[in-house]
Amino acid sequence: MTVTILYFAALRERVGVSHEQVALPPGAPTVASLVDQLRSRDARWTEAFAPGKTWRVSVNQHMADTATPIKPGDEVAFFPPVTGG
Amino acid sequence: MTVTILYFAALRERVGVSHEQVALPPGAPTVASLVDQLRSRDARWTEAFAPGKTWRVSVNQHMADTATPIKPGDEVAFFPPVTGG
Amino acid sequence: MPTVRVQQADFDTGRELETLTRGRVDVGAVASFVGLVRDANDGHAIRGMTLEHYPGMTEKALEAIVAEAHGRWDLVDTLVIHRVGALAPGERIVLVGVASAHRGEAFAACEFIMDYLKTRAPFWKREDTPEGSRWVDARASDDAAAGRWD
Amino acid sequence: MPTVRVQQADFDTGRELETLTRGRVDVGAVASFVGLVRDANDGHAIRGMTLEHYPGMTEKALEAIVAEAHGRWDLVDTLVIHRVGALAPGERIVLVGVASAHRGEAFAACEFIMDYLKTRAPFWKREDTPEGSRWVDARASDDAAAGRWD
Repeated sequence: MTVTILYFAALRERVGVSHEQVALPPGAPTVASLVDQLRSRDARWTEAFAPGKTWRVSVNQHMADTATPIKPGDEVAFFPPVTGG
Repeated sequence: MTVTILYFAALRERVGVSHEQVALPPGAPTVASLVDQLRSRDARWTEAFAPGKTWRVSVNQHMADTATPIKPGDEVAFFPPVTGG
Repeated sequence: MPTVRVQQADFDTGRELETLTRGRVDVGAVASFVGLVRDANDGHAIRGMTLEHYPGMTEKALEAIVAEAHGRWDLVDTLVIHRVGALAPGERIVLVGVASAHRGEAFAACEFIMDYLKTRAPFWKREDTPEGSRWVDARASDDAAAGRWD
Repeated sequence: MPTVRVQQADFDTGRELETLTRGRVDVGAVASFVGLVRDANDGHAIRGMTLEHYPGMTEKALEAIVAEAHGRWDLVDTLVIHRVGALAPGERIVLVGVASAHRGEAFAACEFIMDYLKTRAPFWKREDTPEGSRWVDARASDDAAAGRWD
């Protein structure tokens, strides 16, 4: 199964990618398992999602958390706390 | 000594006068003594300042109360609670 | 420089609010309020209203309220325009605008000025209803709103 | 009918607020807020800023915030316009307008929408300073402001 991942703002700059397709291993993936997979890629992702780093996640454009399940075709976005207004 | 008295809104309509010059007896007049004097005039004033009627007073365009002293030439205004905005 | 105006004429909300920020780069927040004439009040149909005021004292009272707001919060500029005379349903009555660096102060000061204006500035409304005209009674809820700031 | 727009172009505050009351006689109160770019933040000089957003989700988030406000208060109409892209000091960033019968509800809903927008709508500011550009950190004070409405 593949999902679309989007990165915004400081998190996008940290990983150097704005969007990508990622293949997930079989099972019952969640945001947590996806983040573990990304962290294992290389230093940029390890750093971006290091313990103590604050980030937010949405799944299909709704705010989510690490326990949120992910289905094939989902749009998962990672970003820093928001600062609009 | 004379003072100028102004009446506004419902109070003006009740007494039928918008402004007048009133001579005060000698002594140390206050808003309270002025109101007593007005009440004794006739039914319109007795009614307008009857116990239980709510009214506000200003002296020289600053909010005042019954204890406020009055000097010659002062501008004393009586009106209902305000309802702008 | 705070502006206070009492006038019969309508005002242009956008243009008036512009004066709070024109040429400035230190304003991060403008909170504003516009009060309008509704066609009903307390279950009565309203055909229009007439606003009476106390020329001279009204301006002084509004200036005192604005000065009090500037003492309580760190504000850049403030604007109060209040109309008098005959007004039809849908017409604007009052505009309060507050410019500040931050939104919390702008919101608080704007609501404070409206609450104090409602209870301390000498304006009186007479409503025209199908049954005739009547002076509007002061509301306990307005006194309660003003009392929040004591 | 609530309006939510995310756009690069500036907006005309007065004309936008007009849409909340045009042809209506049941609105007694319009509370509004405009946020602007300041030339300084946290002691840093600001030459300008760039606002990034998450197209699609941002609009959904704003619509959800507005719907939440309509659920909490009795509102006639609501307006949220938020700009994105490059903005210079003095430029408008956001407009929130709320029309209601009474002022208490209009003020509360307007401040609520701003507090939730600040913490729940996906926008991110990058400031340009003389030392380079930097992403703005989220503020604990904004979380606290949003928390008041829980």
